[in-house]
Amino acid sequence: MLENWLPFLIWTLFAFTIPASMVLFSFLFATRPKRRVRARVLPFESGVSEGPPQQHRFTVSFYLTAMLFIVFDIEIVFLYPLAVVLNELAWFGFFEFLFFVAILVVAYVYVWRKGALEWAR
Amino acid sequence: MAIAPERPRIDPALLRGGDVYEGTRIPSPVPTILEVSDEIRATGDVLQVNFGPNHPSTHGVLRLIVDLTGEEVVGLKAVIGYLHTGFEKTMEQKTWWKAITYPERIDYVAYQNNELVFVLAIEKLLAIEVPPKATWMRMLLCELNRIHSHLVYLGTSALEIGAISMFWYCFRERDLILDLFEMVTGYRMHTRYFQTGGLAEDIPIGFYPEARKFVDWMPQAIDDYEGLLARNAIWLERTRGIGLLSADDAIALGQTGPNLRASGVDWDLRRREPYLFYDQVDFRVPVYPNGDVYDRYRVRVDEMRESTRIVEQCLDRLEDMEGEPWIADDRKVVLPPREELHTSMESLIHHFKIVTEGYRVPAGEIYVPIESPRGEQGCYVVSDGGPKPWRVKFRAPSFVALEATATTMHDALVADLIAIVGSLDSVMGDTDR
Amino acid sequence: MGAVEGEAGRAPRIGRKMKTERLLWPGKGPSAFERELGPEELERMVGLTTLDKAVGWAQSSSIWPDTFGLACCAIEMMAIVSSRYDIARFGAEVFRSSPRQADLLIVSGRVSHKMAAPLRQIYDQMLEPKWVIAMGACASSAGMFNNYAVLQGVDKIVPVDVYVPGCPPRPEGLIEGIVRLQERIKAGVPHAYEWREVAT
Amino acid sequence: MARGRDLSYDDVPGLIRTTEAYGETTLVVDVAQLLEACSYLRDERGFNFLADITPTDYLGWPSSDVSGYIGTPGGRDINDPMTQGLQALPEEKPARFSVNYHLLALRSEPARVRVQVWIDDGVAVPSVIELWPTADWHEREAWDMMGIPVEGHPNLSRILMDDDWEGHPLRKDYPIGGEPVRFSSAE
Repeated sequence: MLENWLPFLIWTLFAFTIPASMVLFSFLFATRPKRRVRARVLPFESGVSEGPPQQHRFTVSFYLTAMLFIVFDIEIVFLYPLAVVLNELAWFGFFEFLFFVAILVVAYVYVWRKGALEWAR
Repeated sequence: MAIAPERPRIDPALLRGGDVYEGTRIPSPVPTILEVSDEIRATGDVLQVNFGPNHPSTHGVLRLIVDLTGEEVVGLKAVIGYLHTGFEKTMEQKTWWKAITYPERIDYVAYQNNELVFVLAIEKLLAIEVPPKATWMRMLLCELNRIHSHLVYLGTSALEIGAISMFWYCFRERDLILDLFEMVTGYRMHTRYFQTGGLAEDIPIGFYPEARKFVDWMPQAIDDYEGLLARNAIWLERTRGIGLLSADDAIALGQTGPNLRASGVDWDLRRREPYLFYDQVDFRVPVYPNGDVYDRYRVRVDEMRESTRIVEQCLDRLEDMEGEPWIADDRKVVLPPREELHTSMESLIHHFKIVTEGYRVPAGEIYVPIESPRGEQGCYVVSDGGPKPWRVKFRAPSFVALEATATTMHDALVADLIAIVGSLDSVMGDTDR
Repeated sequence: MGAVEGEAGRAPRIGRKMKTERLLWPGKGPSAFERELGPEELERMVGLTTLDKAVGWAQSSSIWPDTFGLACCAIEMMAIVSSRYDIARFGAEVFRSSPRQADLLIVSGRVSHKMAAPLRQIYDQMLEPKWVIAMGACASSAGMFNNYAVLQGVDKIVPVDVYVPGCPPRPEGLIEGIVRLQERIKAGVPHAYEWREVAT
Repeated sequence: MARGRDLSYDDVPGLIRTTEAYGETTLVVDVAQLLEACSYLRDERGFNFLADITPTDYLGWPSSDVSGYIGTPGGRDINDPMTQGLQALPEEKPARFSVNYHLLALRSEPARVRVQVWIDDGVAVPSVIELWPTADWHEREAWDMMGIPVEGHPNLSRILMDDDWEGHPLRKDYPIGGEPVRFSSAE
């Protein structure tokens, strides 16, 4: 059982050590700031930032855009398992995939005609 | 208090379209500040953002205080003065001769034109007659400088909109022009080549073939730019119908140059009030009717073609002017040639007087406007008859172009804000003087 | 490159190159700092270990400038990114617009008093290790503008590492400034804010 | 209303005198009637474009003699020998400040005119924003650099200098500032 998991384990080992080493080395060799300066805490606002960042209310249109992103982009996650077993499923899998995409296209045309893609004028 | 209650009719002979929207979009109490309307303020969604002095997309140290609801710009206030260098006060302390090198740093992208406008003002006060060879060479260098200025505009504003490769295309040709400047004047920028009465030095021997090479190459380079941008869907989407400015509003806001010609008003000082020899040179004044970012781009690209043609005609005239004087020989104002100093006592006295105390300019006040790449660059000079200017004031087209930001920001998105500020092509040194 | 004169009377030592490897220009010979200080003193003074040298080499080979374009020098600063002068050969072509990601602040142009406060704030917001190049006569000493509006030299508010002369300096001049800075980093010379307080 | 090049500007309200020099006409107008003069020029005479508003400070205008190459007002006559002695005193100025409005008639036969107003320190100038909206920043700069109060301006504040800057730099009595240099030719 172990041998077909071995490549995966080696891959996980690399996936873990490389970022960890980056973080570790940058922490070890970083030059410490000489003086704590108030300006460093302020957000960068093109050179004229006054105080700490106040909380702003964001308009609802951003929420709409986020929803659209989730609808159309996260669908890819469902296609991964399909891609793995596609050759067993053969034609049935392919038509199933087409039907899945067709639903998405209907949703896309609806959203497009509704004008949700344009920024809320 | 309605702004400009009823506008005088524009002379229809000058109009080529330009009625982009009816009525006026100039904000009412303060023409240069777009106030956030009350119902938008009531929603409480307004986010104030600082396109501050150090921002990649503002050309130089311009600060825009922008009120946004989401992506839409609903309020704008331009704050300038971050590059105020006190030119006018400093020039009052220098003699006329030393003050000539200051105007180049005002509009540091069109430096030859700035220097020309100050030198023309002095010569008009002095009533000096400049030899034709010097005038032709001045025209040639100023047109090369116009191409250089439009290249810097095209390179940086296309970079801001996303067409990054345009930056490398335009700066490749810019270096060709700077090589020509370097060959003639010895330095790439701020050449200080125009002297009262003509040029500082004669034209070097190998200049004409080099300039010919540039003139032959430039049209293909402009075709490259147009090939990249003219029918590029993203560029059209980002620039067409954005930052609208009608002819009435453009004149009311004092716009000149490409910003005015893109709003359908056929007004170019080189054609309407010719200075130097612009009446003996044939060129077309590009005018486009729609008054948006795309038309300002088209006006400037066409102007590059026209300037190349003007440079070519100047070269034809200059090539058969070998051996002609390149500076006036009025000893009271122009330095005598070096070899003359060893022989004649009189020119030694002149040389001494000009170098130490500086020549004097008759008392009077004068306003000389020329067509710089950004528009009408005027120079108002007051002289008290002494060796130093009493007052020098530059009418800066970039200063006026930024006044139009509030008007052109009518229902623009944040991305359009960057395209509009880029298309107004204002140089902060010229704005803040 | 000229011999390095030792103390009076001693045979002039032929300045030999430092142990830091010269990838870019093997035949260039000792840099300005090595000529002035001589290779032994510099290494003894700074006491470079191989780790410091590695860090110094890494820092100098990818020094990211901050787009701090003020006046005419900004146009020539843009020119060093263009294809003819191409600062990418020295690893510095990535111009970061936020001070958080920039290592090098090229002050290109005249600093007016109104712009001094934002400049200082941006310098403070940059993370160590950071360097400052005063590009052009106006940044180094207010050049020809000795008047009420211009800050007489940017080292009045910000410790400067390298001054680049010229008005505006040629793109090659600015690249020479950046290369000189890289040599200082490789040679381990401390940052400006460590040994040079702000000029009053 | 004659559209052609009607050169006489005598019917401008509040006109004090007209001078012609170097091919430019300067209309000196009384400051109280500046607004009527400007609206008359704009509506009746077609000067629909304001190029520039330029304040000038004439404090210490040289009342002493000015030697050197003084020529005739029309310019210098190059061939007659220049005399070194005192030629002409620059004429006395009516007041300390002159504010010049450079107007341009943007039409097929263009015309330019300079409306000049003479005021003393502290006297306010009416704002012409209603006639030419571009005057907004020009007037703010006149206030910021020369200290000329503009009444009727909706947002009169400093534009070039810092908001808390004292003094108006372009005035003749304002020091040039900067640092004293050891070897300067400033006499």
